[in-house]
Amino acid sequence: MILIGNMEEFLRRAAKWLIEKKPIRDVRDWGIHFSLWPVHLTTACCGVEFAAVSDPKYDAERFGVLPFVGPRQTNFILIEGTLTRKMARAARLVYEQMPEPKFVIAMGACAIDGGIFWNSYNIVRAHEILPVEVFIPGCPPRPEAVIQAVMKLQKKIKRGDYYYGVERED
Amino acid sequence: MGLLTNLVDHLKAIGTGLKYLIPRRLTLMYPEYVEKLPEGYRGYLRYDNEKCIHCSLCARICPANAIKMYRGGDKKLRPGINYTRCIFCGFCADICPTGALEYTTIQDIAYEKLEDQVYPPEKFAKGVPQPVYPEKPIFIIAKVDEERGLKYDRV
Amino acid sequence: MELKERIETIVGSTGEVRIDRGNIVVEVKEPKKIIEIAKKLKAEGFDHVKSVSGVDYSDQGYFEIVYHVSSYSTPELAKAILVLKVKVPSDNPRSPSLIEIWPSVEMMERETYEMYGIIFEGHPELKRLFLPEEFEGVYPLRKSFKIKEEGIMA
Amino acid sequence: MYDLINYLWETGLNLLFSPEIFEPLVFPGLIAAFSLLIVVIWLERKIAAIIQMRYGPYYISRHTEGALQLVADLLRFLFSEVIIPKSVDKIAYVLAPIILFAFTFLPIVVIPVSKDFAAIDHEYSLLIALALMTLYSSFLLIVSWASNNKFSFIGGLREGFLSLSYEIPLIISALSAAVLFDSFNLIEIVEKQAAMGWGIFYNPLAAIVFLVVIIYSTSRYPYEIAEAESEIVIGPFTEYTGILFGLGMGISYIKLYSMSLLYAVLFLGGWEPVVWPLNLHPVLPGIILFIKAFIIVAFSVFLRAVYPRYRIDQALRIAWWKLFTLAFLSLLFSYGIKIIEVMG
Amino acid sequence: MSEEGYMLLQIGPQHPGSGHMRMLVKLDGDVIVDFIPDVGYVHRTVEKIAETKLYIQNIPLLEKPILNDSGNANLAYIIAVEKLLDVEPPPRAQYLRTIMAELSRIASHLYGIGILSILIGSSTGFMWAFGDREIFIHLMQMMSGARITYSYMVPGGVRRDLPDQFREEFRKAARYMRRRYKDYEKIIIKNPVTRARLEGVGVLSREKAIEWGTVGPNLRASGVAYDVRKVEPYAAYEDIDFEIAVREEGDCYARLLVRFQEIMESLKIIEQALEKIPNGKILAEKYEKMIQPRAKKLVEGTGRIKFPAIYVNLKPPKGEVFSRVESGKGEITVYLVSNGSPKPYRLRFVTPSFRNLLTFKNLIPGHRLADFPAIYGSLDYFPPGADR
Repeated sequence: MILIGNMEEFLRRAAKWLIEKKPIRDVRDWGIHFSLWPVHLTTACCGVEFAAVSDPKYDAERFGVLPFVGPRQTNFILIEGTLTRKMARAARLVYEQMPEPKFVIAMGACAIDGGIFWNSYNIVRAHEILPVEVFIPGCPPRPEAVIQAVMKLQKKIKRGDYYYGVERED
Repeated sequence: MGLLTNLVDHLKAIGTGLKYLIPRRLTLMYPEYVEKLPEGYRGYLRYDNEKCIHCSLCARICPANAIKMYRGGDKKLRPGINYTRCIFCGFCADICPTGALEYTTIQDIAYEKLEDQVYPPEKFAKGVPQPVYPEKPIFIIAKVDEERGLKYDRV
Repeated sequence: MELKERIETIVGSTGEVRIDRGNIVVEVKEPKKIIEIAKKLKAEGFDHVKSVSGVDYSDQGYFEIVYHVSSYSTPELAKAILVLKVKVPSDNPRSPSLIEIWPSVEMMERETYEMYGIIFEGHPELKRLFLPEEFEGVYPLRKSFKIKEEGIMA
Repeated sequence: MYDLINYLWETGLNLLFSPEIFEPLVFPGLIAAFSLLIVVIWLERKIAAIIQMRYGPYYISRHTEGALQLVADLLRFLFSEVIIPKSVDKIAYVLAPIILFAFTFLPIVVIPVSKDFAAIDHEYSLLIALALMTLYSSFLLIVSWASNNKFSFIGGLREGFLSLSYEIPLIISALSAAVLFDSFNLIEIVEKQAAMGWGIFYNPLAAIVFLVVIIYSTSRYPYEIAEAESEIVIGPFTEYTGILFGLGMGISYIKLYSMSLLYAVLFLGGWEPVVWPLNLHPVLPGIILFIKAFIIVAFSVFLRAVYPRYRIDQALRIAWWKLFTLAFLSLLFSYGIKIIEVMG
Repeated sequence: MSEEGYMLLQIGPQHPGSGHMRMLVKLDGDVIVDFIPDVGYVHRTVEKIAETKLYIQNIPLLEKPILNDSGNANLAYIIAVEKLLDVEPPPRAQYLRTIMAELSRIASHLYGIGILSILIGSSTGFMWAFGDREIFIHLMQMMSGARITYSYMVPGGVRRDLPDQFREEFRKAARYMRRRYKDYEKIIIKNPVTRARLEGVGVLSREKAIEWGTVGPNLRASGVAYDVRKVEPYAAYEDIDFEIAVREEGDCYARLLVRFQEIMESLKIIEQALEKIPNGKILAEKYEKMIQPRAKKLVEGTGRIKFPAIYVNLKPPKGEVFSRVESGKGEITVYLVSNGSPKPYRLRFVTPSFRNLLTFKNLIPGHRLADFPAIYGSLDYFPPGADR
């Protein structure tokens, strides 16, 4: 069992070393930036508009954004609107369950600063509990704005400007 | 008998699927084609420093308290907006008696930083934030179409 | 109005009946009597409750519980909204639950309990509905629970 | 020196083109299966997208309508962290999907590419293929058990139930083809079809049952029950991350592929007709076989856009009442044809 | 976690079939024996916040919980406020409100149909319904200037007049929808798999529906012909001739059919409204004359109105009102108590989803696990609406 444990550690390190090498890194970033799968976590009413993002008119699948079922298989949380205290716990849990590398976009005024619910006693701001990469203002934002955010995130990933396997500062 | 209608319904469903294999797409290819929203769409706000009469009605009606009045160097109140809260209801522009606040049709912007979304009066007056497109977009107008649902005509 | 008279006979001396903006308002004098009245109203054809609301008048020393009752099965009663009001003291808010008579109040009474701390006696599942655990014993819709407010100045 | 290279090259080529190597490795084995996997999942998404009036994968490679989408997804799975939850049986958790993947490949090896080209040319090759196909569900059970997750568990249970019910019509309908062509040897079956005509025309009942069983057993709509998304997340693979999940996603397509190959052999005349350029090398008729199998695969994935999914009890009822009865009837039908042949 | 052979399953809030809520499902084999909906994941305390906002500021606030049917949520609140303020909107505004409410209803029904389809596994149903919803959103966007949150109605009227091309656009949309219905019929409604999944599942009897206070299409699918538009006509419904879609079966399939039928009925209502709509002002005289003339000049010819400054200081007299509106998901009721100040003293906002919560809770036990998404979808239950 000890042997296996060491083996695992060794493999992990070897893999990490390998994927940070230049050409592999580029291939990796290219793959990831066209394969952002958001997890099915509808936190509030912006989910209505998020559904519209993947509907025939806007069709996020063009960008490789395919809403998928579980946290284990996905790499992208789109906070769809207000995070209530109960939901914030769930969102944090889902985030922790996801494999690295993972990304967060806060959609809607509510997710950023509470929006019209800013003085509610039951809400949490998304950036306080998760490392948000892109913010989308609006209540709810238009699907175009969500696509803009996804493109922004894609650009960021393509640059290699994200954490992977490194302990986050926050 | 029930079995037969069942079979017919199965075939009809598959047939409809096959019929739709001829592409009749509803998709708006967003970053290349951008929908020009109808006049009066309530998007990001334009603030005209000259027209403002410092009445602060906009801040008073703002349902999300996104608009705040800032006291400038000339001791006059001017509005600044915080897009992290703004819900784009357009009440501020509708109550503005002089048209200093107006809505534009811009609505597709994402920010990477939290601070960028706060617009104090000076920044607010400078202009409306502009979306970034990977290439020069073609603007279209969406129209209802009897055959395809929506069609997109070039402006 | 005929309906008003019918309800007046039902309520009798246990409450006051008046008409307010087209709705018939029944103010029940004592919380205990509400079950009796509700039973009679149910027999009359009022078969469901549209909303249960608490209103905090604690500056005057009481909470008001407001039931909006109407009917699905009787078309002429469906047009009417019957407002059933009962006052409970704010230091010991207790009122009998109407769940036996109108099962449709279940969730709404639970919510009123959660938000105002009004105890509905006889409710089988009187516990938190919407709020997380840390709100145990805190009743956010009471006027004494203050939330942030901002002025118009930055 | 030159001779040596030439010799090595020749033997190497011979070795590669010997059925024992070529079949499992190139066609219909690994390479063909992998490329089909990538194409088919893309095709599934694309077909669904077209029927749903949208584009589907596009921007990744605009000129090929986003055909590289699956490459990107695979890359992501490859480079994503593999999380092994604390609560699982580690060895089973890691090995089960890999073994499952390997075993899903096995039936492909039995399938002959052409008359003179088969890795295993056995008298009972049909039975071997069927037997290997039925291994699938038992390994899927291990996958679901190893995850220690309730949704996986329910998914595994569902797969168990379903496999019990689809295997019987599968075997009976395959048997009726065997009876029809009087052989268990896949090569002989195709040869007979070349002489008599395709199996689908002789015994359409068996062909229909077999087709439904393909859809049923590979978890395509409307029988996508073991992975029913809105009920049990993705069933057995709920806990899997990274490349292990990538394998899991591919497994049912590989199975679909192998069953479609078998279907093409049993009912669609296999690699026949062998016309001019194809008779130059024994491998080439495989192209026809592949095209036939691909049509079946494409039809199966097309159904995603047409159907919702059945409930498990309804699926079981269909399997035991309708499919079983029909399969049985098709067997009788085959015997009937045989008797007529003998009499006449 | 299993006790006495039962399995306790926690579904949600992160689950493809749960939406914004958590459900505790106790399973005996494949059959659900106990079902506890754990709501509150989207509880944003609308009623409390409403007490800190002006009457006009509550318009967008109350739209948020019923985001996919915000036209009707808007109407319910405005009717209550107008009753308090004792303002009567001009007839043209009433018709515009009716058109808005019906478009919103169609969008809401298409949303519900889409969600039901994806929950029973038909991704095409989802995509088609959402795609066609875009057409009605496009129409509403033309009318109100927003995609989802219209905030179209204000005390005393509406914010914009009908755009010029609206009639033509709507005529096309109605024709398109009627033709599309035939395809929907083939691929969703009469699809044998859909019928197998929905027929006879989640049967809500008439008695139980009344007892649990079910609302909306769910109630009408159980044979109760209750529709606020008929019982207590608001806006312009009095002048419009339409039928209530009622079915007797009470199962999931009946609920789906009622939704489709109501979409078709709504198209007829809008057609009638567009025919009968009178000319005139869109804002009540009382507020119209308070708008500053120079502000009026700014919006001349655009069909829009400017708000009078009084809107930031609406002080209704002391009193209380109750309003009800038939939204896409069912009856929305608003109970508004005013104490004479510019902010509501108490605003009780009972949404259809909140009232259907009891039905949802009681309807599930006894069904199979696979039926739970079907019932959930067929009730068109929208957690943000229930939680508020």
